Amino acid sequence: MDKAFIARGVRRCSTGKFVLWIAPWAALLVFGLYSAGLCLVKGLNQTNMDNRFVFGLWIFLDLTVIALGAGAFFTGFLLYIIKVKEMKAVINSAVVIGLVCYSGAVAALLVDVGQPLRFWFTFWYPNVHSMLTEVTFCITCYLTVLAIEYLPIVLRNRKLRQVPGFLVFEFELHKLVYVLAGVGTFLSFFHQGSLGGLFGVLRGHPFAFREGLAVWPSTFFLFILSAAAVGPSFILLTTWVASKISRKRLVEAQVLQRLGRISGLLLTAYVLAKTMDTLIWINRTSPGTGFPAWQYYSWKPFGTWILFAEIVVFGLIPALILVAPRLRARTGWLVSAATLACLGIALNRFVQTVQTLALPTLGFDPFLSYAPSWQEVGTFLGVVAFGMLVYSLSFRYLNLFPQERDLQAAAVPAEEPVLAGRY
Amino acid sequence: MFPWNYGFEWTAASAIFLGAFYTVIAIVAATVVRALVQARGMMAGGEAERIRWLSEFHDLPQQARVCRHALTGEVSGEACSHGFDCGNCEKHAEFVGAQPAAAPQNIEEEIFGMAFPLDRLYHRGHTWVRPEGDGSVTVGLDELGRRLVGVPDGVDLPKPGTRLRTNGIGWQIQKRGAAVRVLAPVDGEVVDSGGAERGGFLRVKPFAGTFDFRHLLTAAELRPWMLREMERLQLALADARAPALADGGVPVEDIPASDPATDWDAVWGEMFLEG
Amino acid sequence: MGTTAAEKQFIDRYVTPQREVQWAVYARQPENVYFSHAAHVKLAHLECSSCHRDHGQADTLRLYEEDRISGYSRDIWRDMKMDDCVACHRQRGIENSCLDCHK
Amino acid sequence: MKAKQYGMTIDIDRCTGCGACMVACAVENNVPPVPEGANDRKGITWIRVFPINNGAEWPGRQSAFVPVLCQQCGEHTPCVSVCPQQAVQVDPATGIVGQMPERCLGCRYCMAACPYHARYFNWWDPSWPAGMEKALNPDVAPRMRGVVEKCNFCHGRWHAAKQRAAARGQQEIDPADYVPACVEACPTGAIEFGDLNDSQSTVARTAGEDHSFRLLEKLGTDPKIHYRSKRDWVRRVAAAPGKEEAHG
Amino acid sequence: MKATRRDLFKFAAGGAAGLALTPMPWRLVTDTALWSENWPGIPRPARGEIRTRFTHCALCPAGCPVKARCVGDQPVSLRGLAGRPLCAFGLTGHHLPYHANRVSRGDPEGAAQAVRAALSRRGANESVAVLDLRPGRTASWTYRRAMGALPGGLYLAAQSGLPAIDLRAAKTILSFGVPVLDGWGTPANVLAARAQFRLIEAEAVESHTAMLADEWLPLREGSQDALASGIRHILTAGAAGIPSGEAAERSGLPEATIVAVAQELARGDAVVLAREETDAVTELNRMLGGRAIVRRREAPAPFHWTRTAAPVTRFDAVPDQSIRALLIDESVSDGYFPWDAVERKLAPEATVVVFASSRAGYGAHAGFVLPAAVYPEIADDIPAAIDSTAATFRLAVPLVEAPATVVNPTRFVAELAGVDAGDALRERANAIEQSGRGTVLSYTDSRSTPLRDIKADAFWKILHEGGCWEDEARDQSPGEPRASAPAVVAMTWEMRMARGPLSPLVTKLYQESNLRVRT
Repeated sequence: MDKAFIARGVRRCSTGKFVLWIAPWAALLVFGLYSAGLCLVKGLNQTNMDNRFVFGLWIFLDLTVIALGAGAFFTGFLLYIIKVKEMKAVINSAVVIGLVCYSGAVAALLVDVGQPLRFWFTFWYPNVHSMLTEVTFCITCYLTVLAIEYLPIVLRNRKLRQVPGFLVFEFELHKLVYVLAGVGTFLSFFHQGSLGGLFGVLRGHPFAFREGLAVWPSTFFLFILSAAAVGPSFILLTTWVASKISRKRLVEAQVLQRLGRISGLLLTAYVLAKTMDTLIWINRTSPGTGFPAWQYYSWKPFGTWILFAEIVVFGLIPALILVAPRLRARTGWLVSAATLACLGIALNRFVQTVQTLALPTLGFDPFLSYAPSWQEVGTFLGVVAFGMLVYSLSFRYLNLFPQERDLQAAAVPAEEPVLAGRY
Repeated sequence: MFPWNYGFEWTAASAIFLGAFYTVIAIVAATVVRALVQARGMMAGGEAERIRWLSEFHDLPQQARVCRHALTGEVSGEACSHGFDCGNCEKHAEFVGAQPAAAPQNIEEEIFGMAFPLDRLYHRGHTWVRPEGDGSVTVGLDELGRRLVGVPDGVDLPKPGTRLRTNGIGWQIQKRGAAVRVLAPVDGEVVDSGGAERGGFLRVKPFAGTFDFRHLLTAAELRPWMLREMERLQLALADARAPALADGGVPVEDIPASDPATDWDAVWGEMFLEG
Repeated sequence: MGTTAAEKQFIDRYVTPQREVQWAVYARQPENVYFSHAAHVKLAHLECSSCHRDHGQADTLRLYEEDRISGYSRDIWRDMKMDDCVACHRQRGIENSCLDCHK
Repeated sequence: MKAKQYGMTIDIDRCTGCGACMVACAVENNVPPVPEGANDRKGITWIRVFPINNGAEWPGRQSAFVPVLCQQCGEHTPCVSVCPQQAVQVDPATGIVGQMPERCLGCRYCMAACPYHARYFNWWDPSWPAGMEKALNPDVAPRMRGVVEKCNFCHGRWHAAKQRAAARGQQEIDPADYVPACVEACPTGAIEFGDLNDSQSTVARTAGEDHSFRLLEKLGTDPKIHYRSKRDWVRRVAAAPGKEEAHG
Repeated sequence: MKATRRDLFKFAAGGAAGLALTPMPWRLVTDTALWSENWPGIPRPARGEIRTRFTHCALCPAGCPVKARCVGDQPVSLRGLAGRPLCAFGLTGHHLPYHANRVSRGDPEGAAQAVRAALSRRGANESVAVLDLRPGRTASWTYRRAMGALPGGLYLAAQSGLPAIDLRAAKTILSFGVPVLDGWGTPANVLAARAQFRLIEAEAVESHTAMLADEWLPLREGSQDALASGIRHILTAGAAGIPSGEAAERSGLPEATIVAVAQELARGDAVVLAREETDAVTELNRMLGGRAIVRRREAPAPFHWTRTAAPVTRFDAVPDQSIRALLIDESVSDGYFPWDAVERKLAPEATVVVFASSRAGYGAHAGFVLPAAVYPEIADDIPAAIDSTAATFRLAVPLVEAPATVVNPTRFVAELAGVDAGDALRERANAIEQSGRGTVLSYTDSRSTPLRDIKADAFWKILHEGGCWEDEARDQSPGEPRASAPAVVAMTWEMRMARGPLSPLVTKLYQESNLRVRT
């Protein structure tokens, strides 16, 4: 019944089936909105955050999601700035992923602040020395950019394109999209960085405090690098998952491999940088503030294993898999490496936020643990559901994977050609 | 945010920070505005049809976009990058220069039991263009196109005076609730129309001077093109889960009648080059 | 007393039931402001009228207007905004921090 | 008018952990009472007294109390630079780190930045038992839900002192006229308050005494709260960064 | 023309754009931000003229002088005087009228009838008793007179076994769970004398006093008597008490420690304090006979009171099941008897009337709970604390008006017995003034004047506007530790926190921090 909205030449499941797929996510979204509503109306006492654990699940979510969303800007950068043609096959999907991640993050942030009515204060009275100001400005701008980048994709919808104006505008805007890609790259560069700076500048938390260049601590650059490294992996992952769920070939194999390779190279660079940074921190930065680094890891459960996992298990190993052409060629390896990389970034963001806050600074202050309340989890799930919905709808009605039509045509079982006799 | 806000200080930091911010805002705004302005211009210039074709052409599957010279085997199979506008294709000019289209020997060609008169030129959208004595042309559905549609439920033909654009919408055929749109093969102004029962004819006179037929297929290209079209038809039908054509492949008079179950809209979309 | 209608009304409304009159103060500072008249009058030698208008001369008082949402008197949200305080303090070079005035 | 550097010296050996300072502070600054479900991590105590011990068992066991309030950092003040909208600032005239509830967005970044955990968030709407709001201090505005607050050396009292000085036609306040509630309430006089810039003041003297130290000095935040204790173990535990054998 | 869906979209878009150009959205943004500064959830402190008033803190016998900062008539903060700061409870005294579990209404008439009925039903050897949880007040005199007037009337008091402690004369203090450094006696005195005495705190848990004491003896719960008599055994060279070995075994302390403590006490000027003053403790004190235990002269009282007053009856002297009607004044309390101890003395279907401001005390067991005024509503005098060697007379004057529903315990009892309570405080003051003894300290000008130089009215004025009378400290005659009413429990932090009344802000100490543990 919604055939008129689905692009020509691609197959989509029946409306009923699609509704069945959407329904649970919609329900989850409603639950999420309810939890968020509670936090907004009754205040943040609904959460399990407290005066020591001032950030919780949500900030962790934001950092992770934004890191994964980096795929959007990086793919754009690859395609429009350094002209890696393969990226054409995933750019639309990447844009949607980015939009989903960023809008989700911003939504969570709005619930996370104590006085949402004053959100505009940060813009009106900005303290330009604060990393959070940088984050707020960049993310808001970039979200706008993503929305504008998303617009053409929407306007190409089979129904909408029938409005001549839309089609023409889309055509013209698409000509200029490289500008937006450039701006997006600039913005992302800075807010991915400043998200890292967020904790790197906390001289009150020697566990997170880092020295760096000028106003930026080393985590600033590590975050940029890690985000750029994992972004493609996440695009790879989502594309693979999408094609598994929809049971279709969406992009040619070498596109995924190209993504994997880029991800792998950057991840290798990141692991090296991270290792160096860690060494400097253990031997200079941390002792300099009077905190011997060993003590951070003397608190269960945060043993040194977490450092090992971060750098080796979820860093080095996927990096090696992705750079090795042979392994990369096997989908199994490729996908699991990408998964590892994504988990790695999540772990890194977790350490940055949760472990930093859990560790005591005063000698007589205890180590704290924290478990999110159901309202926090609900909001979190709501954001996830929101993402799933937007992506599913986009996948069904918009042309996220330009190669799909050809691959599909190719896939049609060429049964005994009619004209055989006539040749 | 602004110098007159409380707490604002003219420091290097704030200058750089806000400078960057406003630059970004300006660039983004400029981009959008520029796109809008351009779009307005295009609309005013009646470019909408051309742009529609370009962007739809971009979405067509590979094998629907094959260059006419690839069909004839002059070049290895590659997709056209000009939206079938051979007039602006230097490659095409070379090929034509190499061997000008020879005048047809016989007056019509029979392919798969379908008659294709050679007194006319053919468009990739399954229409033909027959030059008339008075400098105008008649435009109609070619045989395959006609059989694909069969007996139409209705045809909305453009009123006389309508200005057609090559690869723009020529007319629309109603069938089974779907609107099959037929691409206009030439630029020109509609003088007269009719023949609804046979899918419709148009009488078109050029805007000025004479027509440009360079993008239309000539007799020599007809057969290889049809071969490819039949393949595409097979694929489209297979894709639409239709049984193979009746009687071993010779398209019947009214193809849709042969199998109502098929998703004909999809097939028409494929064959009439809808993006 | 109670000769005029207004006085009568006043007595019935407030005096007899011994209710506190809800005075509407044009220039009432928000709760989060610590305003010291001593500092402004004794040290800065400001005229009363410079903030309160010259009610002494007028025999009718202008209407008290209040912002429905923020609940502040118009004199505050329009004529005596923080920016106005700050401007004067800056001019006199006695602006140090928010806590100068905010409590 | 000479710039001041208000600061405190706290003699841990004198502190009996009676908690008068905490309560006096709450009364003075209209800190709301705790609602249902609040614990020592969600409540608001601008000054908080930590019981500490040397980690030994009886008979070797020794205990003491360490009052911790905003340390009014003078250098790299961690909370100031991080606030995205200038809701925190150091008053150059007094050296007091001020927090502006009505400017605060409630992002809590400053709390994450504070190594002393001396900043507190209003997780609930402020509410007092029926009738008790009559007993609120008019010199301090109650804060709203969802903002951060902290010790500002009883700035309401500073305002009042200024006011009295002005009434006398003076700019300078009389030092005896401005004493934070906790200092006034301390039964053993363990806390002293004054201008660290004024070499005549008691704090200036006691801050320089032997056995005096500051919390997490190596972070380089230059706190204006100076502690002192003659007991080595107290200095060890209180001054030690992060983990100590004797942690709670 | 007919409107299509597209027109609708266009209109919406245009409308939105147009609206953005009006000031409306921008004003809305600012105003909502302002609204967040003073939305209904945020209370407004009352503004008004700032006044200072004096009174005395009636929460414990320390009776610290209080300087109240008031807006109009409403106290907004309480402070001590120089050198005599208030404790956490005193600082929040002005919150007590609003405390959560306050008794708001009761049935005085019903209570009166019930008591009268009980009187008429009274058996031969049954009694009507008043239990006074703060003896030594003027109110206590009224109770005694009332009970003197009633047939079978008894005046029961929770009284310490020690007359008074002169800390300046103490070299060693062995304390069994008494919070010596945590609100006991007059904190200011304790602090002043702290340098001179050595404190050994014997307590099962590490209380604040235990933390701050010179030595902490973590003895087993309930082994106080064992330790006491063990020490006595050592001091009497085995003549009395139990062998130190057994004492060690029962108290869980090393024998050596017990011996050391005993030797230390033997050095003289030692005094033993106990939260529960049992005979073992009294015995120990008697044999130590330190100079620190002194007799204190009571403040003068009108002669006709002393003539008609019932004697102070020891609680355990009352035969079990003999009290027909019991009236408990819990409006102020320095100590209390566990309910089961009280219950034992009650006759079957006895009438129990409790005057209380908090529901947390005896109220739970009483037939009638009558709302009593709470500090700072009450007008009462505060008896000398255990560590003050001279009698004192200071008034807790009402800072805020008590709710109309409250019942005045003394007046209630007096009316019951047909005694004229009159203006007892004034009479007492006059009696003191006639004695011409001691000095008067006025807080307003912090001048102390000999009482004999002051007229009665002036004296009364000073007592009300901030001042107190102190008896002349003549050389103290050694006091004899008499056996106290057994099982009387002194008010400690824990007790106050458990029984209230309590300011909601005290949670800062035990719930919002780990400074104290609420039991």
